[in-house]
Amino acid sequence: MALSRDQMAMRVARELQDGYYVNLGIGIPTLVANYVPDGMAVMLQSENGLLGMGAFPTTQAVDADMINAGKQTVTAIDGSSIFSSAESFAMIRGGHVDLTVLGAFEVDVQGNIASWMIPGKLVKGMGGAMDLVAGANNIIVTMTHASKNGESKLLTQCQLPLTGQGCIKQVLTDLAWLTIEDGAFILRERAPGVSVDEIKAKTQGHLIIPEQVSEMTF
Amino acid sequence: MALSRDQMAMRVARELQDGYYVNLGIGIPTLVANYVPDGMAVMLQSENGLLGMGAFPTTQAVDADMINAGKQTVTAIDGSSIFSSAESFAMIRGGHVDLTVLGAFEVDVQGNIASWMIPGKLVKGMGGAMDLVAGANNIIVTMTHASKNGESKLLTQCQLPLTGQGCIKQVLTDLAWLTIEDGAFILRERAPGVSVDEIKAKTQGHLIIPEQVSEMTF
Amino acid sequence: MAGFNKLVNSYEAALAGLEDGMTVLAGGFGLCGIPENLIAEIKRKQTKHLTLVSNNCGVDGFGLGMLLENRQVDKMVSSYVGENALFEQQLLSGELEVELTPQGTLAEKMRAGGAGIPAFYTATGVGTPIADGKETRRFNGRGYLLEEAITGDFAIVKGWKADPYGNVIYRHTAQNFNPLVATAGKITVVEVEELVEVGELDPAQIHTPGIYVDRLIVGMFEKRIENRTVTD
Amino acid sequence: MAGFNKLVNSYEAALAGLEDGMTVLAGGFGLCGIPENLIAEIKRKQTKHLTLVSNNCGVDGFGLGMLLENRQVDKMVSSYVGENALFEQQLLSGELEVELTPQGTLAEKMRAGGAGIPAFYTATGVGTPIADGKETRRFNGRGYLLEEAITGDFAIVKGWKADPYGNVIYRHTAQNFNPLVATAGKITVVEVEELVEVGELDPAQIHTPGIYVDRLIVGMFEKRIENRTVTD
Repeated sequence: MALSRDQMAMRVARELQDGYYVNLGIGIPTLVANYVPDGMAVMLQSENGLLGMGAFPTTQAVDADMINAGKQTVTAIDGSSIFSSAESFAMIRGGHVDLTVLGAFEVDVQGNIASWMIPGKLVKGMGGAMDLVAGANNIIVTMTHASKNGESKLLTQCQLPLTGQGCIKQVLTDLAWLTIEDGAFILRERAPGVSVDEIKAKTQGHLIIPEQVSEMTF
Repeated sequence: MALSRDQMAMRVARELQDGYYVNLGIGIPTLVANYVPDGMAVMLQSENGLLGMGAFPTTQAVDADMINAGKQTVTAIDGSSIFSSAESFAMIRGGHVDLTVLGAFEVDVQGNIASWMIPGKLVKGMGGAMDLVAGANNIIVTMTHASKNGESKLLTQCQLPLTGQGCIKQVLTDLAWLTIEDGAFILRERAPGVSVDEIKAKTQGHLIIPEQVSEMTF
Repeated sequence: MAGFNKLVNSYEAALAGLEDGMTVLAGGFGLCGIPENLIAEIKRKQTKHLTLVSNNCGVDGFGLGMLLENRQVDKMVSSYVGENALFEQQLLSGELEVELTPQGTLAEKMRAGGAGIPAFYTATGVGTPIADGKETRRFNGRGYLLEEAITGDFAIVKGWKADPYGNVIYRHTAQNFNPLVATAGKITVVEVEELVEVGELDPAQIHTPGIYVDRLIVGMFEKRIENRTVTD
Repeated sequence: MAGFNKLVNSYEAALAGLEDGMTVLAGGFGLCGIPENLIAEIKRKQTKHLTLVSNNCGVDGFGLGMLLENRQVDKMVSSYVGENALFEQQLLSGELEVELTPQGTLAEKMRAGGAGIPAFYTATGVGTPIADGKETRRFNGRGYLLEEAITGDFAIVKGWKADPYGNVIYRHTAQNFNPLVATAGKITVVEVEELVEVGELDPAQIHTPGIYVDRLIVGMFEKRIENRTVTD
């Protein structure tokens, strides 16, 4: 069965390491914060200018001046720092953030990513995503493997305007964990009960299937 | 008679305006702070990262962590701000400082200035001077008109390595107040008792002498 | 120190000189830390054909969104359209010229504008549509785009506390773009919640030194919240 | 939050991994805000063939001047030689390679290094010897030099107070180059006067966020004064 949104967050959380500074995009990436393994600490960077984002506030503690990059009201942990957008992106662009997790519309075998517009239809804007994918060494893309119409989002070549070029090496979909190496997707893990054949059928870009593809457990 | 160092500072101080942010170089420029006209306020920027430099401290109040760009112990006035070197030069380079006063070895009719090295002999380094002359719209150079050997420092072309190119429009020497326009020095004022002929003799670069050259009074 | 007193008495005085066709830089991220009253004053003045530089364009009916609604804006420079339906609609219809700019590049462009740096290189956007027409250059084996600085005729800024000299501090994440915007305006206007005495702010803790600030005014703020998320 | 505890127990541990031939960025302006004990540890380690990037090179016999005396330095990148006789002598004799860099350009180069900006343009130095071999380019009718970023293998920084996560504040003008240096080291080591509890520093008032800091140590400082000027 395809992973739930929470299972996707749980799987991503396994890539965390103690002491990581992490930027989590809007949507599924945000949920990763709920699954930080016990005994491990990560510090969340929010690109509007907060390092050390905490939980949502209580109703009483809601403060319009304390938000995250998703414009949600949040809190700051002890030991946090707050700074300008220029300083925030200095951190990001300068490669100081250890892990970035973000959503996408499409990725391709060259590590390209498209996530910010569908010409003529939808213009969200790139926000901080272009800086994040250009600045991070370690990026995980989370998205559904295929669209609701069954069209693959793992392509030979992205069809939508790019967010970044050649920067994606790890993708978690609702069906699989894949890496991107030398112009191919490599199937590393499959979701529980999802067959290699289904993944194959839903991956348009060149897919390499190692002899052993372990099944995720939760 | 040639101006004393304090008279030079007094003359420069007449160019101040209420509300000016001013950067004063080491030496004579520093003395300008002593002659701010009554009822007028200027705020001194020191490029090591202090806006709102105050007087020297009392012996008791000396603090190794509170210095100016001349590495002198100073105080900060109420309403001052302290920041990094990057921020300090953002102010300077960005043209936010209203007036810069600094010394020089030579200036020339093209507005070039040389102030930071004498090849083979003396290397002070440019410190912040290159940024200051490139960033300011309003610069006054203070220096003696000629060297101790009588060689003019107001030249057709600077002989020493430049600090900045085409950036100087006002020069105060111990003999005269001059502006630089269209490839010439223009004699605007002469020091008390100093003749136009003496100034002419000690100015190597092209000198324009208007019909009226007023004598400075102190 | 009268010459350093940046206080003005009215919003009209705060934006005196703002004219049709000018470029206005605005602080804020979403609705957080936006100069609400200065924006409202631009609406009241009916200044037209503005170019606005701001990460977002408010929401429908609040913040800079009001100026879109009121057809006062010819061009937006922003990173995010997001949930602002009118912004997206004016963009897609071509009514509004929009220069979408990555958030970090936008922040850096304004910092550069204030700091006298006419242009810089960044890897952000290489190989994407925002690289169109821009120089790409390699440093140490990696491609980078040349991005030019942004300055504005006016910069409008929302601070928390300021002293009369225009030394400003920001509150929590309402800082965001405000200190960058503050450096890059020919005329920088700051509105704050609270005026403090000269000398009350710790010099080493000032976010925006007064040298960047031309006019200062104290206002009341609605501070709308876009996404009120809570735990209880 | 053990993973964020940057504290090390000894100066030896603070500079573990520093090797001959490396580039070290050092904070401080003159003798103000210099990482005294980290410099002393470099002397003790006898690391050779260093490239040092620092606005000044201390004075004869103190600060980075000790490393010159001890012939540990192959190259200096600085803006000011000033009163350091040995520095000037080694420069003029050619024994020491010196890249004189304008102070503002030096600060910006390190900021750029930390911020992932490989190069930027500045008007500083156009038409002077420091323009030799550098690209000049016109923007809006004015000439600018292309200047490249600086990063270091190690960055050594002097702070005032820090918490164990490496959030640092600086005291008065001892800030100077320190926050820039802190961003631009592969390994950034900060020594401070005082360790405070996590949560004790106001998040909006931190000069160097802990993300830039790899190692933290508490030291005792002599804080020499170069020019003791007083009014009484």
